[in-house]
Amino acid sequence: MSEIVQSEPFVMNIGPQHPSTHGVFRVKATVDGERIIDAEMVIGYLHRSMEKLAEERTYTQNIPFTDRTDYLSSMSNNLGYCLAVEKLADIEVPERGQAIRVIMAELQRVASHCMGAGAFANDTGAWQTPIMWFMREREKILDIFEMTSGARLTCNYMRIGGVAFDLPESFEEEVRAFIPAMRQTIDDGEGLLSGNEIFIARARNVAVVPHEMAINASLSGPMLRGSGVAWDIRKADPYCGYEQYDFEIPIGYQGDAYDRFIIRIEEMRQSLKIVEQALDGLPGGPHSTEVPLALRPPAGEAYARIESPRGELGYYLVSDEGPSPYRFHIRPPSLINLTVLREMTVGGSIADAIVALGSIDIVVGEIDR
Amino acid sequence: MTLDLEHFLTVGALLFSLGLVIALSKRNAVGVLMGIELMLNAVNLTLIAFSRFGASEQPIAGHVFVSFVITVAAAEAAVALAMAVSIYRTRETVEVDQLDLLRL
Amino acid sequence: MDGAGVGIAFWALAFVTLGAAGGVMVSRNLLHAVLLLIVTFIGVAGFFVLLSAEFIAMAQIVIYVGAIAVLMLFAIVLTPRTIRDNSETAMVGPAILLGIALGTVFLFVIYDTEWAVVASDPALSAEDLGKALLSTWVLPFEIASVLLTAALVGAIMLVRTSEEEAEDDA
Amino acid sequence: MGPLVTDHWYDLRDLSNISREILEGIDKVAPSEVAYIVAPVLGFVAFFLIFVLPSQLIVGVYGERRIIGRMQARRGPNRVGPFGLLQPIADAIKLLQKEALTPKTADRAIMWAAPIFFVAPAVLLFATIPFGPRMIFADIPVALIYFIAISALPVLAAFMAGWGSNNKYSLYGAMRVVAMSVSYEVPLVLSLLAVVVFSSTMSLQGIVLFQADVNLWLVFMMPLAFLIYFISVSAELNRTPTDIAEAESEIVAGYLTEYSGMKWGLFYGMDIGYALAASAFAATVFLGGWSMWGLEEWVPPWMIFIAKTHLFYFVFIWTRGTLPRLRIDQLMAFAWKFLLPLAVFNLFLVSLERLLWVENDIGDGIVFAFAAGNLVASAAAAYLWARLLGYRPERIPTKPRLVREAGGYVPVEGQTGGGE
Repeated sequence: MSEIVQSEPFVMNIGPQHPSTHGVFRVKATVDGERIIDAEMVIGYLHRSMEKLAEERTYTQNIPFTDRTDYLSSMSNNLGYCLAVEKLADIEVPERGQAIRVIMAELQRVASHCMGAGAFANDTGAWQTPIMWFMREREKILDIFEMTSGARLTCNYMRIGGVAFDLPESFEEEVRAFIPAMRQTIDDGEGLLSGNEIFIARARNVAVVPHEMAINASLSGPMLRGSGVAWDIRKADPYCGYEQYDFEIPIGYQGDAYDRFIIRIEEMRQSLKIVEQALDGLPGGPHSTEVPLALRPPAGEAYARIESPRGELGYYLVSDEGPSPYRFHIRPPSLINLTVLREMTVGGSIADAIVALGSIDIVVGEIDR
Repeated sequence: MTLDLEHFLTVGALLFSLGLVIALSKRNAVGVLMGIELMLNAVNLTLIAFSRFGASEQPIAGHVFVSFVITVAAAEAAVALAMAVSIYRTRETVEVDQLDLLRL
Repeated sequence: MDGAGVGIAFWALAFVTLGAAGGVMVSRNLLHAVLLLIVTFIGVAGFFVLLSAEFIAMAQIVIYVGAIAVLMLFAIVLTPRTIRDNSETAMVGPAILLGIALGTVFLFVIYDTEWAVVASDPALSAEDLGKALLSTWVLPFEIASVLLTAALVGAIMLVRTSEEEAEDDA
Repeated sequence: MGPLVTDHWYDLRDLSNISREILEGIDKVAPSEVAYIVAPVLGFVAFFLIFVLPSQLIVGVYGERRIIGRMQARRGPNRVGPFGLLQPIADAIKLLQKEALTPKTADRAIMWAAPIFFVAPAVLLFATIPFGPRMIFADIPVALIYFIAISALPVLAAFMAGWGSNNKYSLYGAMRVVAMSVSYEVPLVLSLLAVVVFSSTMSLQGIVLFQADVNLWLVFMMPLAFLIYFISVSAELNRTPTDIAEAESEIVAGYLTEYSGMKWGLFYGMDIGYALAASAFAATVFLGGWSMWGLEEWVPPWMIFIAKTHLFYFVFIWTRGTLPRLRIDQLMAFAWKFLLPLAVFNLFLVSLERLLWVENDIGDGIVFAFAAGNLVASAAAAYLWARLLGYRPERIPTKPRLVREAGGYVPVEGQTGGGE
């Protein structure tokens, strides 16, 4: 009897130009009806070869590059790069500088998670409402960034050895006014979505990443914590004085899209707690140490890592005593988290693939660098 | 102009013969089924025409019979199309004149 | 059944229905044929309204246009592109001859016999149909429901693939 | 309730007076055929002025965008005209001058015919809906089935649009729209059957009169039927939470992907037309149509009716603004495993009560007792059936676990179980 013919699968492009791929990113999905048989990711549309360009510029001139890799959390990127250079050149950062850096990194995490959680709600179909609420609060954070660093998105605020300028006078009062409003919006967003049966039906048991796969694929950030692995660089390898602050790490149950969503929501609350503690104990003194413009660190290499909103963001620098780094490499958490997309989506439907992609919360700038 | 039985019966007759031609001449199984549906529709039309114009003590009989014809037509269409799909699955064709082998 | 409006309506419906039915025969693309078939069903429903059988007209649209036509669309979509054309078999010549012969026989019978016609409209409503179905014709009514269930189960069994069966057994 | 409505032409409570005066005037002047033609035109103009203009344009296009804007902490359209009221006209003009593309490989005939086939039934739907005691286009005895029959046509038009565009995303949209509408028609018909059984008439005017003289709206009599009707109609119309046919995030714009210019405008406008028709139908069947426990003597009945339609339409806007979207297989399972049994249960309950009421002819007061009983029975049935289907909301943790120290995998104590 001839082999039974199924409806023949065809290749469908969830292409670079698609409303919910969070940027210029393409998945070539071989599809049989609604089921996805095979998914092949195509990246590189946003490749600007930053790591090569960085080799011709001095250490200070490279700071604006880091703003543009993960354009949703530029403060965290700056922090990572500056830590790596300080480790390489063995520079001490004053107390006040470290505290300001912590405040900025945590505010940036809240802004990035606003975008991540909102976009995820969009992918499940809660059209525009949650993302609009989160965007309204994110605007306030961006205003605060503009007040301190001069730019909303690509702040370029941190310098090697500290921060570029001291905090403006009205900074503390602005942040203290912002925090209760943000907490109210987080509660609203959570109330609208977390308890919603349709949201649970769409996100629970979807794109499950068991903890062994999470660890083997070296995932990090909400992806890793979603599978129940309690790993956060701020606790495991504290930098910038994170050990002084009292905060908890949220971890999930099954590693599905729903866990990652509630983790991001909870992380926003924890970050606000850290910002409050940092503001209370803000030390006096200089905000940064003097560093020569044409810094020539001793030969050698250094790797510094921070907990960016997407996971473990690492900077690897090799110096040959020249004014510019011999090798400048970034460990992009989005790209590494993306490697499990294939295991998550194959077998599921297209709608689940979109939700899975949304739950990873990728930034294509960081993937393609 | 007053409409009477002959008008509706002519339309029914034409529809029936057209349905028959379609059922006999189409190559695709779905085409044959369309012809059969047309014939059934023509029959319904004549039944309702008789129920409206014909002299009988129970004119409602036409309506009842038409509702049964509709039910049977729906059931028959479902089974016929299910057969067409399953034949396509095993023989990769629904061409009526190629399906002449009794064993699969 | 007099008045100018009804006459115009009859001829318009006749033209639309028979034109669409001819289209089903002639059209090259099978999907166009199904859509023209839908127009024919709507035309026939119009005739039922002309014959003041509203309930049957509405039932015709709900079942024929709403269900059977959709079933055919699904059948066409599930049997992919290779057999999408609406071509005829070799038997098209004799089929047309047989159709013409049968048509002339019908027309002769229609115009030759003296129909026992009653001019008054028996004005049958859905209520009468309901009463009739549940009083004198209750047995065929029940058997029809059994038939529908059997057809439903039969159709599903025919189309289930091996993995769906495996899924259920597991 | 002797009607207070007088027959003078200036009595706006019943607009049929004016049309009768005009038609009689024409009859005196012109031959009878002219009045025969003028009557539908007059009806259409009146329908346009009192319903299409305020409901379709103002509430449908403009109101929806402003209300959803308010829900999303932003202001809706307020630039064009006073308070942005001319926004619908601005949209229409913009769409008119946009080019309506047809892809080269598309099936031109089907793609051209789809919008026409989509628009025609939207206007037909209003033929049997009563706006007032004498204000109805066609009071046919099978009005309810007429509504169900006509609401089956746009499904085919959507399939034609999806199939004609010859692009993968619209093929998905077409298949989804057909599969979902077919499976949501069954609970819809069953819930409306319960209405017919109780009011023992299929003509919409009859149902409204029944609700008027029993002084009880059918929504209180059978809340389950109302709920099932709402969910099934929002599925038929592809509105959130069941808008998977044009799921923006998954299949770009579903069957409308290849449409642009006024062709797309027709689909968009008629989506609102169908939503309004469904809300008008719900207002007639469940919310007592133009009757308002005697208020219709003073306030023009068609105003009461339009207010109820807007009330029901607001619920559509509300769900569109807040709820996420279900997946196609969850929707199918929900229709067949949850809505259908509840619709059958409701039908059984209502016909039992109707039998009880008609057999030993208790007074009309019994209806209120039935309503109370139905409310409790419906809630209980829905909850128990949901639990039977494995719906354990308390099992799903909505808060993550909090840990102080970074370490390895923290196993979950006890089996937490998944959602539905």
